Amino acid sequence: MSRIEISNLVKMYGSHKALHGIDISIQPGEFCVLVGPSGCGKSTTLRMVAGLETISGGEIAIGDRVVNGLRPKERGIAMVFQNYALYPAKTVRGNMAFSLKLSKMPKAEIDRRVNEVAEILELTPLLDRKPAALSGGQRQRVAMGRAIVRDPEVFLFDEPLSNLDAKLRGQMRAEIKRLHQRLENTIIYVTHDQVEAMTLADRIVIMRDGRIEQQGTPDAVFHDPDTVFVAGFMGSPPMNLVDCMVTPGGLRLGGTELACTLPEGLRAGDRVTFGIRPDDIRPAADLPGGVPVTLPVDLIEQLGTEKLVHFRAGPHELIGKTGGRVDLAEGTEQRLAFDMAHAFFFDAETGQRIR
Amino acid sequence: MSRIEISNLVKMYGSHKALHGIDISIQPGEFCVLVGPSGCGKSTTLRMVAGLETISGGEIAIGDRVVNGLRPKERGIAMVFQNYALYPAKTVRGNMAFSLKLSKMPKAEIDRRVNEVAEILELTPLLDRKPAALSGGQRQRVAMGRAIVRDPEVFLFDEPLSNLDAKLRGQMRAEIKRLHQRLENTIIYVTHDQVEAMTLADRIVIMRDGRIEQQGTPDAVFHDPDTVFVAGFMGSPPMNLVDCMVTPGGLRLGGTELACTLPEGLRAGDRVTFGIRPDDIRPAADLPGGVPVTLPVDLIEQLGTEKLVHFRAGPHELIGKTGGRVDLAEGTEQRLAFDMAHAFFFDAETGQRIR
Amino acid sequence: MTPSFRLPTAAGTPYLFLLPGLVILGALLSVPLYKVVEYSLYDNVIVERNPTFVGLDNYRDILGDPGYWSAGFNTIVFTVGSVIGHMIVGIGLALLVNADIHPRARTFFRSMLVLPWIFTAVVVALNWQLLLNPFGLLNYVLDWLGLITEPLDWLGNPDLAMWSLLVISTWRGYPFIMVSFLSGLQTVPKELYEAAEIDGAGFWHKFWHVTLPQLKPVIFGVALLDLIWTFQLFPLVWLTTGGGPGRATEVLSTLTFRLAFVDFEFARAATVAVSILIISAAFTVLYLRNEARRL
Amino acid sequence: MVDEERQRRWRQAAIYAALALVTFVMVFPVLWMISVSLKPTTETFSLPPRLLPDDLHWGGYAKVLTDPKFRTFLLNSYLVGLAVTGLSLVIGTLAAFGFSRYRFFGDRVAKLFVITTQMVPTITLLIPYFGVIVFLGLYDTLWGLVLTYLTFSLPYAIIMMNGYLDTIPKDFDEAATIDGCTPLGVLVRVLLPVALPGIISTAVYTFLLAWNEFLFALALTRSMDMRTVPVGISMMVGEFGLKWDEMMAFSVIGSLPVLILFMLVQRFVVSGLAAGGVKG
Amino acid sequence: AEIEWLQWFAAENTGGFYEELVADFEAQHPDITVKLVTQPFGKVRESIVTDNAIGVGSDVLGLNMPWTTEFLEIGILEPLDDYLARDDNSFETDQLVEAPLGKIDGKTWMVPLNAFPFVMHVNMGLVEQAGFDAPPSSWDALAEQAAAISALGDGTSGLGMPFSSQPPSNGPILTFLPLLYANGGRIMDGTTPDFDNPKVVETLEFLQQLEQSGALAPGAASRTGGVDLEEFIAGRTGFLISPGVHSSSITSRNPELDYTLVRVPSNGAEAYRVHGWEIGISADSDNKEAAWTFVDYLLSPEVNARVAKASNALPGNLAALDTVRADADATLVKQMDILSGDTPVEEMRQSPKAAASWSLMTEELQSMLRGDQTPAEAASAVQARWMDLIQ
Ligand SMILES: Nc1ncnc2c1ncn2[C@@H]1O[C@H](COP(=O)(O)OP(=O)(O)OP(=O)(O)O)[C@@H](O)[C@H]1O
Ligand SMILES: Nc1ncnc2c1ncn2[C@@H]1O[C@H](COP(=O)(O)OP(=O)(O)OP(=O)(O)O)[C@@H](O)[C@H]1O
Ligand SMILES: [Mg+2]
Ligand SMILES: [Mg+2]
Repeated sequence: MSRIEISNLVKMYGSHKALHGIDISIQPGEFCVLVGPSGCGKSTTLRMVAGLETISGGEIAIGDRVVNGLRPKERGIAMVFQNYALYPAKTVRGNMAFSLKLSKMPKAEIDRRVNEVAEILELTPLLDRKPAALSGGQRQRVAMGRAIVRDPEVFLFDEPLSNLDAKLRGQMRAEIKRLHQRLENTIIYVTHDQVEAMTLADRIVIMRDGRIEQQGTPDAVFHDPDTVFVAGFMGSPPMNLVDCMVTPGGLRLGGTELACTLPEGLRAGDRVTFGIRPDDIRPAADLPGGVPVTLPVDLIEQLGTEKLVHFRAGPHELIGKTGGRVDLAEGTEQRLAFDMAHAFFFDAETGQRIR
Repeated sequence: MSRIEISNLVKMYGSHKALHGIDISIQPGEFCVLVGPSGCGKSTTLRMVAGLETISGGEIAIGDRVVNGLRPKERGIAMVFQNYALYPAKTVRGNMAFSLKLSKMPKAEIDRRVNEVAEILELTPLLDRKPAALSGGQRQRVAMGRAIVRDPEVFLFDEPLSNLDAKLRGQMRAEIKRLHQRLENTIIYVTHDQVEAMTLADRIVIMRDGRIEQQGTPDAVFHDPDTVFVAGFMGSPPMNLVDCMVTPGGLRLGGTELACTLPEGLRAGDRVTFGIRPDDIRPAADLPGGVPVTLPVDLIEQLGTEKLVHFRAGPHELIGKTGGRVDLAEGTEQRLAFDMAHAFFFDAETGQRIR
Repeated sequence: MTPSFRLPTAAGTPYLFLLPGLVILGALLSVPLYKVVEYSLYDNVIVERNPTFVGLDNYRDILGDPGYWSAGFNTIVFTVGSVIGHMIVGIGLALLVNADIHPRARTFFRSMLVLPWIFTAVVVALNWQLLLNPFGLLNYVLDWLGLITEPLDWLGNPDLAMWSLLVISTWRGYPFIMVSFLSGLQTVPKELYEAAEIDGAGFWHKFWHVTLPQLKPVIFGVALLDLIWTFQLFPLVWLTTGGGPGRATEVLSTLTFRLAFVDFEFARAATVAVSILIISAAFTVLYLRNEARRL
Repeated sequence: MVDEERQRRWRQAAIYAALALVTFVMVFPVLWMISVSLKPTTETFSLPPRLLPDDLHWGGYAKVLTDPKFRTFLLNSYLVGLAVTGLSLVIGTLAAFGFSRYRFFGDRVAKLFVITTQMVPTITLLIPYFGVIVFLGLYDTLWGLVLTYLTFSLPYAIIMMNGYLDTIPKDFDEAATIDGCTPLGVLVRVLLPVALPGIISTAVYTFLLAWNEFLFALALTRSMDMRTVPVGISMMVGEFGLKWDEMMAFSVIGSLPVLILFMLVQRFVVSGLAAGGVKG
Repeated sequence: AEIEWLQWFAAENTGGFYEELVADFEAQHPDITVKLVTQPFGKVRESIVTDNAIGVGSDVLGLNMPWTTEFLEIGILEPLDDYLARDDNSFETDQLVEAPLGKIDGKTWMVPLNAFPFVMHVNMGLVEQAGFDAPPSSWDALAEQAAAISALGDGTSGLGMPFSSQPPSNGPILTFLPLLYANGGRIMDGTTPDFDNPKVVETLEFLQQLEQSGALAPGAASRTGGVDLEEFIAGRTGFLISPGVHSSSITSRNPELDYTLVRVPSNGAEAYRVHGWEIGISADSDNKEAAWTFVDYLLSPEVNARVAKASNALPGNLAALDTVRADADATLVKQMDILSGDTPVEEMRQSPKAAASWSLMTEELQSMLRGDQTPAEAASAVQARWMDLIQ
């Protein structure tokens, strides 16, 4: 349970600036999730906290200590690597027990912990295999186990669940959440899965191109995005984002006129980016209070209990949702309703939210 | 566009039997997805089709040829590896162009193809980097690109999207689907993400411990599972599966009585596994026709537009769904409705569906 | 894989790792190295108790000596030929012996193929003299096959001697490359071969596009060392041909030895040695350059 | 099924055939040595050449096996070889790790120095080096030889181990560092097991270097008790002729343990030791 | 005092003879211990020089005459005149084999332990097979018989010329010089090389004639002294010019051989090349007294006789000759007989840069036998390069 204070963190790879001054302040016991598209600098940030990358600028404090100069093992952290980094010559048990052995824990205690964690991660039958004889997902779980077994002050996770199957991923997600509730360690968790981010985080930090785009609680980030990027990034399927022209009565979307009230300050003729989540585009019957529109169906994706329906609106594509058992055919026209109460508007140029 | 016929495929790793006789028959142009929990043998099956693992028993035919003895390059396939396997010494361009160069394609044509695919995968600015200087997701995309660029008869994908962020994953998913619609190649696609499986597949093959549990269209598999395993595996969050006692008027679930009609042949006192999807457990107000129950709320997971609500029913936990903006508090009692029209019953011992 | 990773440098750490090695090398070799350079600047060292300083005179003499240049030329032929021979045979055999065959057979073949390495140079030289002499086995076999009518004097004919020497040197030197390369092969991830196989790569393509790039550090290291060693390889040449016939196989190292211990011209010998040092240094700089590019 | 099996068989057969052929060619000179060791010296030069004489002549072996001097030579060679191997592996690997895993001030110069020490022909170093060993009081001791060979083998060990370590992804270092390893711990506990094939080939090289060296072995020792196998062998090249049978017998006998040693260690040079550790 | 004796003799004679000898000496002189430092023959010359350079030279040195001048230049050797002049020596100086004692720079530098005269070994079997009933004694006969033996085919040849460049690359002094001396020629004029004289050219021409008539074994340029001997032992060369001491190897290793030895065929002169194992004392020795005591011991007639017998050689102290002869084997007796009237010659000891000089002789002779130059050209080439060398 330590506070983590990251201030003005900069990372240079040669002349390439990978991080442009990041500030994050994580409370003791807080579960902080870094999300962002591939290459935005999540892993880099995490690795700098871990002490695996040198710090080109700024400061990182864990607890009350500035750790810039400290070795990883002096920082009281455990980490799960994005690419496993299992010791190939050791068995699964050896991999998990390694750090405990290094800390001179009694053998019996090591065994107890390893067995316990192996149980949680369904690794028990694999304990004596070497990494080469494991499947991808199994390796990922060993990497998880190696960190969990240490029970440190601060946990660093780099996409720990990305190779698990859906069921196990759900289980592990809940497991990590419970673990956190029980141990109350401070956690920094990198993922690109915004479901994970939403469900796990106390604080979500959304990064983009080495900068922080927005940070806050999952609710705040999801329901009140500051920028078009955040709006588009959080939520799956992503929010529909369309460049529109403001008309006197509302918006022109493709060929269609969408009657609605707009934030003050927008005038007819302005270009805005209009955003609406697929959940807020429904068959007209499902959404009695919505703004009705009729659009042709382009593509249907069956998710099981729901279907994603891709509509064509002039040059744009919009995604809506229907129940999984609703019958729809590709190519037909469909009467829809837009829930404009949950629509968002962004400056078409800067991407800033217009409220 | 080739038929793939897998019959009675067996794989031994030493004395460990990883595959116990798999039969899959894939039509020309069909998109076949293998899903299953980690370690169930998906990758192994795929690698045997690719010719990377020897075949311990059974037969694989691609088109009209039995390919058991053929080398990978003679099989007319391209493959995306679960762990990338990029050539570290080549640039991204070099990685993508390699197979084309080997097939002696003219340079201009190679360039055209590579650039085109790079464009699709948003790799254009990275073409001259080496894999070591790419982020995880970027590498995965290069691996994808390397296969796509070849435009083969049969595509083999081993969890190609597992390292992409949600947004890109969604995009790529749609991209692969369109690609398939356009090129009509036969595809075998391994994933543990059942959303991918549902959206992409023409045929889903669900594997477990080296055996096929069920195969069929996404709809069939999702809405009409044969076994409790399939029911539990498909769908996220997974179907609630609870061991219950049959009562004269329905089921006893924890302490609660659930009035419902059961399949014939079930008698009071029988033990069954009762299955119901979270989507079919809703606040009573949302589901007027459902069977009403009142349960305490245990945990809430915010997904954004929806919330997963964990209820406690005696010793069991049940997950239901509410809209993302519904207010609920952990610890309170909640009036719910079960949509028993979509409930499933399985033999508590064998796991077979009882219809 | 983040190549930028360096273990956090608590300033002195890397030096601590290097210390024992550098101390031993420094303590034992810096004085001799210095001495050799010093000798080359004096006249008649060792023979005279108080040699006179002559500056670069020895260098002028050496550079003006056609014997030096022809030895230099032979050295290049011998070195380049040997290294190529070692590499081709060594790498080829490493690949062959890395094949997926029964482990016992593998052990057997690997062990047999290192045999040329475990005999001392005297024995190697004498044995090859036996095999190559005009009444030796090789001539006998060639004659039996009808390939020659007259026995060939492999080591005594100026046109053949260098080739014979190259064969011997290749035979003697390939196991080193083979073993080093074989070890390197084990570190190449299997997935890369699989990917290449799917991409349609045959044996050569896999070798060229996966194995070689992956083993570049190992190959460069081995090749550099082999080059440096062969460049100054002494016992094998000296014991097999003694630089002859005439001076047909005289290389810089045998010239050095001849100057030192046959002619007792230690100063000139040191001068030739320094010239070898300078040439080897050029190789090394090339190597380090290449390595710098890799990092 | 049948086809595949047949094809596999053919491929195996072809590999075996190629291996057998190549091995025969490469090993032939050694067979010839054995042949010479089993012939009375009169037959060494007999025509037509024969691989095996009518009566095997064990005289060379008998002589070599009964004379205690040869046992001393062998023992010395093994002692020196093993000591040099052990020391160069330890010291060389440490330095290689420094070079492989750190950038620091002077790294290039240090490396250049290491390589430079290999570049002067040993024959010219002989005299000044001899002086150093005498100065250190190591003249005519096995330690003198060990130290000497160390100076030859260390640069090799450093450069080669550096090469092998460079092929191991840095991810392992990171994981181990987080797990609480010191840098030395990273090397010993994590990298070395992965680098085992490299270690073995370095060990083989180092051992053989010490095993085969002759010039210094001769110059730096003078008692019979301190002499090594190559010196012993060269003693058989006399002013008035050469004891072919004894010389070859001694070479063969001396090399047998080396061969067995190699067979034992080479099993650790197995495929895929580093497999499965990281993805990508 | 402890003294070291650096030599190669003990390596030639592995029966432990020299260890016994030393033990006997130590028993007689309890105050002196002698450490045998045995080097292979091919390395002794280098060892003496390197040891000396570092200051760890041995006290008593086993020597070869050709090294004398070279070692004098470096100052390795102690002049022995004062020691020889003592009257408590166990031997008479004028009883010693003369060649090694000859003064250079006005001093004597070494004493002979034993002596090996050069003879010609003959495979009588081949001679008879070729249709002759006696070994040759003149050059003409040699040429005729050698050519005839070569003509027998089956890998036999008349005479070997070991002109390989492989170290020690000393073929010319093993075979060419004995022939030259038997022709009455010399290659030195005092301490100056004189290689291009007519006698030398004549001898070279003889070699060339042998080569052209096919009398010589093929591959002279890669033939080492060792191979030359082995081929003879194997019964495939008719004649071998080499030290008489080889006779014991020949008879012991191939008892089947119909063997005899004769004086090197003469072209008029009755002179033979002599070679031996010599002893000197190191100039840097701290125990010269003890060293001399040991040398004195080695030269005493009884000990010297033992040494000579052990090597099947002639004793360095001629006073031991009769003792040696008493139970010498037939071949040794024969050597004594055939050489008794002839003049022993050893020139290399006066030669500056002896080792370098014979290796350039080797090179030029190879070239001549290949037909790249005439005997006269070869002679002047050697002379020129030799003079160049000693500048
Ligand atoms: N060693 C390196 N040298 C140069 N650039 C690098 C290096 N490592 C990472 N980068 C670059 O820095 C940026 C941030 O990389 P980082 O690994 O932090 O991304 P990420 O957010 O973790 O992405 P992903 O979700 O794909 O893992 C990327 O543009 C990447 O290409
Ligand atoms: N080389 C091997 N040696 C021994 N067992 C192996 C080997 N490779 C895989 N296995 C085992 O075979 C089974 C199937 O592995 P496979 O890689 O096919 O799983 P998967 O379904 O792809 O799992 P994941 O989703 O985790 O990648 C696993 O239990 C695995 O441990
Ligand atoms: Mg990352
Ligand atoms: Mg897999």
